[in-house]
Amino acid sequence: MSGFNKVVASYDEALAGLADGMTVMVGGFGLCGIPEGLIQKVKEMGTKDLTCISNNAGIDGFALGMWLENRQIKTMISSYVGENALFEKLFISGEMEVILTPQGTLAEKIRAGGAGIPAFYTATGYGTEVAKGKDTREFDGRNYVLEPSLTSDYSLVKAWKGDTMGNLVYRMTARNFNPMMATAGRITVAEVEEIVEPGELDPNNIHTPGIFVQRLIKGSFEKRIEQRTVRSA
Amino acid sequence: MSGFNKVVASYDEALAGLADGMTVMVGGFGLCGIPEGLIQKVKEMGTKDLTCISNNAGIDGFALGMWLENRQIKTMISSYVGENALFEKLFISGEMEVILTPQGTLAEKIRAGGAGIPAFYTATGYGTEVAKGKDTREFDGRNYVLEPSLTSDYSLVKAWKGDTMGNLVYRMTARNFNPMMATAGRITVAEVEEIVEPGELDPNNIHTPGIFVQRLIKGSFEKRIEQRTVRSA
Amino acid sequence: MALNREQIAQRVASELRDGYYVNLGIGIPTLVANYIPEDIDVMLQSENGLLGMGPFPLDDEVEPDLINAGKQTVTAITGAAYFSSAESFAMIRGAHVDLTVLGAFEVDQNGSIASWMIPGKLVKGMGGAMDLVAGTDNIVVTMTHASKSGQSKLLESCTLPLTGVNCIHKVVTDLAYLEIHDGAFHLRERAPGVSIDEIREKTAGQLIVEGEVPEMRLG
Amino acid sequence: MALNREQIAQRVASELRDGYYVNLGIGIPTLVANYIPEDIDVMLQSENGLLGMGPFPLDDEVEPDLINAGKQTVTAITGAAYFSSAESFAMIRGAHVDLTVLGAFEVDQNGSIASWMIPGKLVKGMGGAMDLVAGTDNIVVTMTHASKSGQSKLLESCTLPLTGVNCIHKVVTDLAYLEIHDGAFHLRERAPGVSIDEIREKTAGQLIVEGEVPEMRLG
Repeated sequence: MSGFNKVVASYDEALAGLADGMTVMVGGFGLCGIPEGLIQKVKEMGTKDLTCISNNAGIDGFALGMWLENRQIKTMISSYVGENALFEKLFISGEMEVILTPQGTLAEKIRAGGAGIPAFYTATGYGTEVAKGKDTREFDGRNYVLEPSLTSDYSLVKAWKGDTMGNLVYRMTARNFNPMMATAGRITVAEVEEIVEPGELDPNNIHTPGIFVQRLIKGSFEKRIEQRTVRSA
Repeated sequence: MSGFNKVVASYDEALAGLADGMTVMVGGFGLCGIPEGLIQKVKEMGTKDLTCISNNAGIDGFALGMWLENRQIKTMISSYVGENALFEKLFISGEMEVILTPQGTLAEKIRAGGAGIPAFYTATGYGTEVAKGKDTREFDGRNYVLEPSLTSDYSLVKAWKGDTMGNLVYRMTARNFNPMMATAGRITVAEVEEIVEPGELDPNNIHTPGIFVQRLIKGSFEKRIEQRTVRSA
Repeated sequence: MALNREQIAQRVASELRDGYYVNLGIGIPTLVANYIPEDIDVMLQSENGLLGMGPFPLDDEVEPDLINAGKQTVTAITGAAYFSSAESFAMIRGAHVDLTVLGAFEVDQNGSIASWMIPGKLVKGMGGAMDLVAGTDNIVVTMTHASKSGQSKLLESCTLPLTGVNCIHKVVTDLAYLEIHDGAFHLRERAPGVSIDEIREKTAGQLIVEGEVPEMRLG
Repeated sequence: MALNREQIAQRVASELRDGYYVNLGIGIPTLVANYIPEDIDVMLQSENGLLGMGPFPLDDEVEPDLINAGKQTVTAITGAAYFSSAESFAMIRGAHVDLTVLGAFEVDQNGSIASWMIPGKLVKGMGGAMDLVAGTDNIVVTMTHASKSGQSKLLESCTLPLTGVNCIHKVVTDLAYLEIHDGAFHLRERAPGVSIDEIREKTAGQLIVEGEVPEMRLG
């Protein structure tokens, strides 16, 4: 299907059009389920003044940690950044704006952005710093905060398999933020472990339908582990 | 797993506690993906004054059409009821209150109910009768309507397979409203075509995790077709 | 001569582009699927939870679990995906569908549309129509230009309960293709053999005719 | 004697009931999984997208795609399910999780909790903690009763940035099990050998002691 072949041949093509000052969502939880090749490419491109929306900020020297080193991020929207010393430094020094957002609220803001919901109420964060400057309202005797949605110019997501039409499936907990970010990108680029032909993925079990995906590239993944924790036999 | 065995042996047990005046969500789109045995049982129980939330209202004499005949519904919340002559009669005569709700807004209100979101904004219905009496607000130059969420006392859903722990998968377009309703029920009862052992469903492809399901029953299904439409070979 | 249903569908089909995700409403819009140009591919979205809707099934392929938004039995093409109603309307509301085609009772010169209710007469509900008109800028409304008794359906202001306000920009009727902007209908094409005078006569809302108005090319 | 981390976890484990879906935070809460009574089953929810978390993997089972919310490699039990972060927090925010256990820097007599930030010193973010405390009524906070320098963490009013307001009803410390309601800490159990006086001394918020306060039973 000519018009539905989303496969691109190079990272250049995958990220064509990405420019300084844009908003970029990056999938993953810690180092699990991150689009490694796309992150590396953005580092090489040196794109600057990015607003980056990602649950975490990588680790020193790897993943989004590379964008930090390169000073490519102007504003970071995350829920947890504890794994990254450079991050704390840039934050505390004011070199980078940081908008800490509760994890569930972050996930819902991104889902809402993809689903055409401009804002929603949540009890999360009511009465805390997160609610400062935001509208609040009582429903049924409980207080809620109005949270606006998030969208992106580019969403960089990582999937397990993708067919050429952009249908995606994720694996285990590498799913995390990727499906919502795929829906919220003006241009969504999916980096996958394997590209398959249409029909090879079970239509009943597509996690992200191809309508949300503009470009698809086969990546290769190091899959670094942050906290290798084992038990003895 | 003792505490996680959701299987009940009878429809009596499946619907134990259902009482007059309660709010009941019923899955399905037209006659596709409806919990046939549970609907039949509620008809037999004669439970009255129900607020019924379902995309459609069945057809004359079958599915929710039986609850209409039995005058069991006080208020019906649906998006489309064109298949049912008795429905129109009860509506126009005022015997039954009807809250017509746009299909996407209905789906989202139910999802929100299950997800702890008390209300959200949508552009759908702005400037129409649907928005009457509701708060509106402008975001980015466009007008939106505030829609409160929906929850139920009982959600009656239909799935293809369920494991004994309540994990569910749906089949083709019989999924429709069932997954959201499963999340929005104080008590969610799932009627399935087949009960399997835990581990038989792929954990990567569970459509409704068991946390949302309180009771599970094996049903048998007629699967009546509303508009049999074929092409010639 | 006024177009028949098939010809209206044919004209709408020329709005399709390769790679479009398209939602087709019930009635004439459904027929558009029969006129997709051979050199392009489109994916049909059915709001009950299917992307990649195929033709009606053969008699021995009929599957009760697989229907379209009109409750008709259908098939799914290779590369299709099933999903819930919430996900389906996330696609629609989130503006991921490239083109929506739907019918209407009335459209007015400000782009408002009435398509779901005739008070005291017809109470079927809006289904997904309100979400569809709110979800994309690219909507084509198909309808007859006037009722059988000759009453225009292209009005200054809709008289029936609205489906959406200021959202329609393209209308294909049995007489014409018109665009709506700046508070007026702009006549862009005439059905073959239909005069501008006839269109003018059957358009109650403000009609703007600029320059030569070509005849439609069908198929 | 004050409880150690394992004993705190043990005491929390007695709050578990057969059939509970449970979210365990990072640190002491994670240890609770080691003390689930043998006659009951619970399902552990990990907010990064797993229901049915199992023990840490054997060395040759380690799987980078399968981690918990603390980014540790884990396993999944039979009957587990994976899902997105949005679905995970739909479970949490929608009050489908029966019990949440999490750590804190401070808790006050009105049930407010501070657990995510020490201004100018520690900037890690709240992760899922704000959602978790907003999502269920049944929360157990685990913490030491006082800092190493002896400063109470059970306060009249939290001094650090809050994670949630008026949401905590149960606290297990190294010295006691307390319930919070009506603007006060209610002492329910003492750690074995710990005196009421010591607890009183290390509780800065209002402490109510009614009747005989039994010693905890561990395991």
